[in-house]
Amino acid sequence: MIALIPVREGALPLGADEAVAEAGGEAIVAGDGTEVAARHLRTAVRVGLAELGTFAPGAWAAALTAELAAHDVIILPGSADGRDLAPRVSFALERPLLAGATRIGPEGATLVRRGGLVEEIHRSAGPFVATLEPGCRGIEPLTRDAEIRPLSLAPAGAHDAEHLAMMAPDPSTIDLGEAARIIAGGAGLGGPAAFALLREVAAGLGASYGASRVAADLGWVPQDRFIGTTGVTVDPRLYVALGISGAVQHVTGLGTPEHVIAVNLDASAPMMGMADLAIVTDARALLKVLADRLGATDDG
Amino acid sequence: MSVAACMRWVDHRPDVDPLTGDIATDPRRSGPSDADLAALETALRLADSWNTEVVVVTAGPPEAEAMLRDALAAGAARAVRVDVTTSAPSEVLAEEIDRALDASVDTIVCGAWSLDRGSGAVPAFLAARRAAAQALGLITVSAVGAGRIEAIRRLDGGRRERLAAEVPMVLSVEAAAARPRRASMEGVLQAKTAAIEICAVRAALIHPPAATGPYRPRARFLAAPGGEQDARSRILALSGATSNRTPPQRLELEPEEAAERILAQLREWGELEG
Amino acid sequence: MSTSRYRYLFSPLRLGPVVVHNRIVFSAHLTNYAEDGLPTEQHAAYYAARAAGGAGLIITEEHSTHPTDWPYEKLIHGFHPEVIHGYRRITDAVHKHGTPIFAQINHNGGQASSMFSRLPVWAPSPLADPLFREVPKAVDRHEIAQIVAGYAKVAEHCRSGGFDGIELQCSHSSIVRGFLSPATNIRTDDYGGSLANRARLLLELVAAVREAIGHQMALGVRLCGDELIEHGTTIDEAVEVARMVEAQGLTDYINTSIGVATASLFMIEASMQVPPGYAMFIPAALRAAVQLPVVGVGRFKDPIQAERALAEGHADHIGVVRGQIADADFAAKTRAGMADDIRLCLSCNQECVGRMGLNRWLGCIENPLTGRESLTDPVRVSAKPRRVVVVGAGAAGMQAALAAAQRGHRVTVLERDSQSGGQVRLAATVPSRAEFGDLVRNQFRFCTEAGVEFRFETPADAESVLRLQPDLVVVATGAEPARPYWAPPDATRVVDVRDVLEGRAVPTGRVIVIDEVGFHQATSVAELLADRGCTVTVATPGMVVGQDLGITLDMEHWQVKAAARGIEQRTDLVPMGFSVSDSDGSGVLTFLHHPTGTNEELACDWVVLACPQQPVEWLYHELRGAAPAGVRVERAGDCIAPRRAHAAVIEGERVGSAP
Amino acid sequence: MADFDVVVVGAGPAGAAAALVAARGGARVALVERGPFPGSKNMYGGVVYGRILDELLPRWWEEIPVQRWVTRRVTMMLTDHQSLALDFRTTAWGEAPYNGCTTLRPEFDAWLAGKAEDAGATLICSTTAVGLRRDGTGRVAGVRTDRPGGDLAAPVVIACDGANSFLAKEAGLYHHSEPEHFTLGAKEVLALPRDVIEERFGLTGNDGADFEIIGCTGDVAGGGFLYTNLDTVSVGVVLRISDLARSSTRPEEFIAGLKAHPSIAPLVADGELKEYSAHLIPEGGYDAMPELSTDGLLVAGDAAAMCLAAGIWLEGVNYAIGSGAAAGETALDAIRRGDNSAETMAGYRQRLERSWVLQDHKRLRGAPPLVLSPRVQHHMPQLACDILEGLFTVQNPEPKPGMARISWRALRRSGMRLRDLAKDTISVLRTYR
Repeated sequence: MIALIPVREGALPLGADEAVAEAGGEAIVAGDGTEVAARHLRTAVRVGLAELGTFAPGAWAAALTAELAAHDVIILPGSADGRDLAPRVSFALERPLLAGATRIGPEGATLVRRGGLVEEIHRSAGPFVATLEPGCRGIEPLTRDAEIRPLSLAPAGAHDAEHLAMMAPDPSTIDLGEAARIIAGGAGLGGPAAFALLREVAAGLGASYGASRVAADLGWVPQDRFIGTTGVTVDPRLYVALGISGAVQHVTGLGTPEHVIAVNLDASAPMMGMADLAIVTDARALLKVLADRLGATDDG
Repeated sequence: MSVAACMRWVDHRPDVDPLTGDIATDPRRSGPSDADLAALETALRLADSWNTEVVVVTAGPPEAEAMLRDALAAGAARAVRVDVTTSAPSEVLAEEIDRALDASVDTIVCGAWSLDRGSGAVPAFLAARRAAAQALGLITVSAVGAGRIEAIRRLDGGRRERLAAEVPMVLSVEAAAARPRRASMEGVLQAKTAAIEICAVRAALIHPPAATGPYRPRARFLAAPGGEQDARSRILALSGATSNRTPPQRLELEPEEAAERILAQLREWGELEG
Repeated sequence: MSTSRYRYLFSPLRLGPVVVHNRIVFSAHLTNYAEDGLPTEQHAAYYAARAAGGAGLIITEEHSTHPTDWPYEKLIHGFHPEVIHGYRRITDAVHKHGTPIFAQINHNGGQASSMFSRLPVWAPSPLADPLFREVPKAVDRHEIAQIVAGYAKVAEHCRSGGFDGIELQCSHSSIVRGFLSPATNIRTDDYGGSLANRARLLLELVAAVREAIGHQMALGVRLCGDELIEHGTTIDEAVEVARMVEAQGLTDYINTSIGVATASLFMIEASMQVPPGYAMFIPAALRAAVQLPVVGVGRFKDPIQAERALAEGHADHIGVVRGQIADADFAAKTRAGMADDIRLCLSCNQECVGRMGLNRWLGCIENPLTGRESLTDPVRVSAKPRRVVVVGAGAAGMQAALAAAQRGHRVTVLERDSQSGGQVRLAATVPSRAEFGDLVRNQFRFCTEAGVEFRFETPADAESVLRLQPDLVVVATGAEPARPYWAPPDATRVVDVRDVLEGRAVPTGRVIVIDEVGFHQATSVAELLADRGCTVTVATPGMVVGQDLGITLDMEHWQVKAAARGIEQRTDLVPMGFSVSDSDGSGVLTFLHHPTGTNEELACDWVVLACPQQPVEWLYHELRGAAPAGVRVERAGDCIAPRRAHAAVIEGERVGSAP
Repeated sequence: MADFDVVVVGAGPAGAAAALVAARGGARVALVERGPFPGSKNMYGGVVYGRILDELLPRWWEEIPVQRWVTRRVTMMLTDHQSLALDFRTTAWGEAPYNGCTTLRPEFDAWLAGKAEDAGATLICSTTAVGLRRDGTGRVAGVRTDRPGGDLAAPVVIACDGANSFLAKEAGLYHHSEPEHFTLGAKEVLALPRDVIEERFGLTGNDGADFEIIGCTGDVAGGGFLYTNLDTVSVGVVLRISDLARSSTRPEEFIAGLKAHPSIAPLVADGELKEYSAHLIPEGGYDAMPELSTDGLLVAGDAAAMCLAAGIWLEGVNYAIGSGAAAGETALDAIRRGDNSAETMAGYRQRLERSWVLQDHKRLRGAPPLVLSPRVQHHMPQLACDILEGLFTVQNPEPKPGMARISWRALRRSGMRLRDLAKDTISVLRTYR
């Protein structure tokens, strides 16, 4: 078994380490910046580098065929690029594709279907290609560094799409569950107007914005912004809570932020107890000041 | 040169027995996904810009013809149904669809993924078969000249990629890529009697799974706190009793001071650029 | 389906022959409801209330399988055939709600004493248990056969009693654990040595019980994932045992647990000092190794936390015990999309775990109904709504207000402060005690929903109260610090813990905290001040600081944290006087060390007092004098006599439910 | 623009029947449906009394998509903790020509609309009629739809677009639309295994049960129902809108209360919720019906308040079909004569008056107000249950009290006066004479 990890500019795709772990530590890293990317893998034992340039699934599949043919099971992460590349590899090697797996072994794979309602266990008589759903298994990082060696591949051509540019993530549209910085507001902000400000401040901080249940229920923010028991669960690095009391239903949706700032008029709100920095002040007034400060920074 | 829209007939909310994983589908709840509707719309728009026509194709049961008639009503010129009545692997579906489409079709637009299998692999297999360029998971598509498009594609972690592709090509679009048009009354009335071409399946190779069941999440790896250390250390790791937490600071400040303090703190943590 | 936003929590799952309708398990725990070794009506009512509240599966407390096993007085003697009648009462009451119920059967082995049984305790090896400190008899083959026969017999009783399944407790207090654990099993025969030998008894018991119950009932095994003792079972061995159990093919599910009840109990029923879901690594590891459904436990107090664990595949079922003790409707409220209305457990351990060690029946600090299910009539709305005025929005006042409002009375609460919660809110400002604040937050929310009117920043006197024309006045004005005789009035740096928590005093430098109440007051403030950089000494006249922390399983955590923070603990010291030695107010505290009769002087910058308080009772007496005939004046909580929060809640409930 | 003889708006039972009759008569018919297919708005069924189809579709029972034939009809009165039921069973309803059946509306509606298509009607789905077209003289001359180029021209439009019909309103035919004349029907469909349903309701084979319930809707006037499908049961309530607006209880809470009632709970226990739906029912009866026709326009089915909600009867589909068929005939008449004037269209009402459709409604015109009156809603169930509880409670060693004493006590407790009771008896006799 071997994992095939498509990388861009040295950045690993979603689920890369899980795919490598599922393959038992064997991996080929393909793309540009492969060596940098390979060193970021935490589960690899042995890595082959295929410096193939910008993502081009047709050409890559052709170039990798000979190298991959030696491996019975090829595992790609179910990331955007992994999902695109897997069928091309499967076609080039004339092997079946077991897509959307949660468990992959030498004899076959368990696949999720119907948007995660059912699973199917597939056995494969011969070699196959599979994609592994990111987040399905977690990883146990290895302490030893991987053995890394470049692969010599004959370049191959194919009619592929042409990469024009990468666009940076936009925190305001990023899925809240993936956001590294979140600034969230609660009932203490008083109304929808404050949430408009909150969005501005979030943009200024390069953060995504969220809300407590009360704010979402009152319709101040869309439901997909509400963090907690019945809403989104998040796991940011930085969490700034403005006017959120911090009921357990909210806090359990929070993950384990490295840094927490809480602002509330109620010094005894549980959120204040959780915070590294707890400030007793009017969150609404504070938000206005922050919006001014951050706006001014932008102008300057 | 012409454009194909590839659609799939699926039950939007099948009854799944949570104990056995048995699925009961109902044609009345079935239809194309929003992404497939966006694919049809995208195909129609590309065909408009290139002054060509759209053939709509599905691999599905006879009930799926209702979906094809809707596509004809919306402006597709021809409709083809590959007579597939069971679930089939993506490579098989791609093979059948490829065979059902003329060589003159040089742009194929699919929905990003179907609701039932959901792997999104059919378009890439189609591209492989036709040695076409693939651009999958697109959130915007626009024609920028004859047989050329530019598009934005969604990657992981909120990143996006701008790319261009030329015929022959296979595109797949997310639901947001295009808002489907409303078919005209004339289109609806004509589509009621329009002919739908049927292709028999050739590939017999359909692998049923060895077993099916309700989805049961796989155990995600979770390290034992304290690992292999002695019992006391494991207890401390589990209870977090001695974790070196920065002592919390609690301050009562005016809003202006508070803002300053917060920004300074964020800078100190490296969470604020500039 | 459409009824629930929870994808996993409310999906059914099969445990052998039994379909469990959701993933919330009320798993086994002691209740002390048994009388004379038999189950009672209270058992039936207690479990039925949780079944009615939507629990997916109920597992009863343990039933002893052999006369040699009687470690505590109120244990159910499952080996007596008379238990069957009581079992029927329990299972009928629970089945009425369509909920399956399993019986846990057990022999506590060496983790027991001969005090009640007057028989030597049995264990694999003659090693004394650290809690009971009694050397057990190492069982021979004949006795092992008796144990196996005892399990089979009790399993049959359970089958006759209508249970849907059996769980073998092999985890934290059990002879099976004793055999499994290298720390307690030093045998050299077929039952000792290799893991296969140590697990022999377990597999024999599983076979015998399966034989006894047939295939219409479920059978589960509860395993300890980490005993948290030196040389004890750790996760790797637990995983191996789970594999053996699965390979044997007679078991339908695996339940989990952590710790040893007589050595590391504080990690089994962890208090709020320990993070929620702390033991999740155990079911996760077992589940990765076996196909059998696995139950996870360990401070699950919130449905999203449970849903998350299920989604991440860490468990198939979640044991929510204290969460359902505090709110029997935990599951139903969650399912109905009203998770915010759950009366969240505080993990304070005061009335549940805390009362077990005191040989009292299980209750709940927040829920006066818990433990009284068989005695309490459902709340009925009064035909004659009355006007109730409550003075004080602390735990007692709010409970009185809530009880009255639930019965249809019109209630107004007058509170001097700008917010509710009183001393509880204050106590919860210490980070590690934050969850305690849920007590008054829950009360406030339920009060508001029940239509109670709160008037904050409204000091009350007899005249202003009577102007509201109440039929009933509940005085719940709480307590205030009482300055001890030895503290000079002008010593500005001798302050009460409440001064610190309310921010009126900000001690720095060398601080001595005086602990005369023996609960969280002194220790939590000491911890807070140490975190703020003070050099802290806690001194007590008692033999140990925080004398009552043991019953809530907080003592061990306190000791560890105190050591880690360099907090010095001094005992047997009676404060005698304080003299200010500096203009800034710092000075010298004089103690009497009572075992030796010698005086000891400690210089310090601040003294923080956790000393007995005095009731604030003037309003009560004023009202008694001024109230016209027909107006009842009652009081509740600390204003009668300063005690702990449970007294406030119980008294509030009592006066509020009978206007 | 597309040209038709008749445009029928709404492919429910009324619309499908109208289209069927008109198409059979040779008219070019468009049947316009808002949903993606007929019956899409309610996935699960209702009770249909099929005899109305005898003329339209002889031997209908051989092909109607039936779930269960109703052979057990239970009328129940509930109080908090008591219930009193009249339980009628007959095997006759389980044989041709049958009486009522439970059916899944998407199947039933699609079946009936399919009959219309077979007869030549053009079914146009996912299309909403947004208004009436009028000719130069102001007469109705077709409909406008929400599709591009979506006008449909026709001399006759039949509005079968449901309660609170948009088209009838636009034409000015609604004179009453006070909330009292509407009730809200809310229903849950609960899945249960087929054998469990049969065991609990005492049914075999394709037999079914239909319960109508009063006294289960608290402070809101209305009633409840419970009937068996093949492997689901439908349980629900009908609630007067005006009361509902004042009540703090939501419709689904009434259903929850009904499901929890000790007499109902064992029947529905463990049912997995498949669907919750709610819709408006025009329940005003004869006196709340709109005008039924004007130039070029006919109104049928729920749009014409052709729903009989007279306590123990709760029927809509058969009246919808009856009125739809009559509208179809009237449309044919108009087309043959080449006259769509109000006078010709008024033939519709005459047809209805002659048929059982309006005769029933006229006869039972007093029923809705009576059924929804507080006395029938609350006092009667309480009174009846209390009398029976008094009669059947054994109080040994006390002697059995006399019937008169029990009744008198119960009456006093119910808060009714003897005079009210007498008055009610008379109005019941009058209403249901």
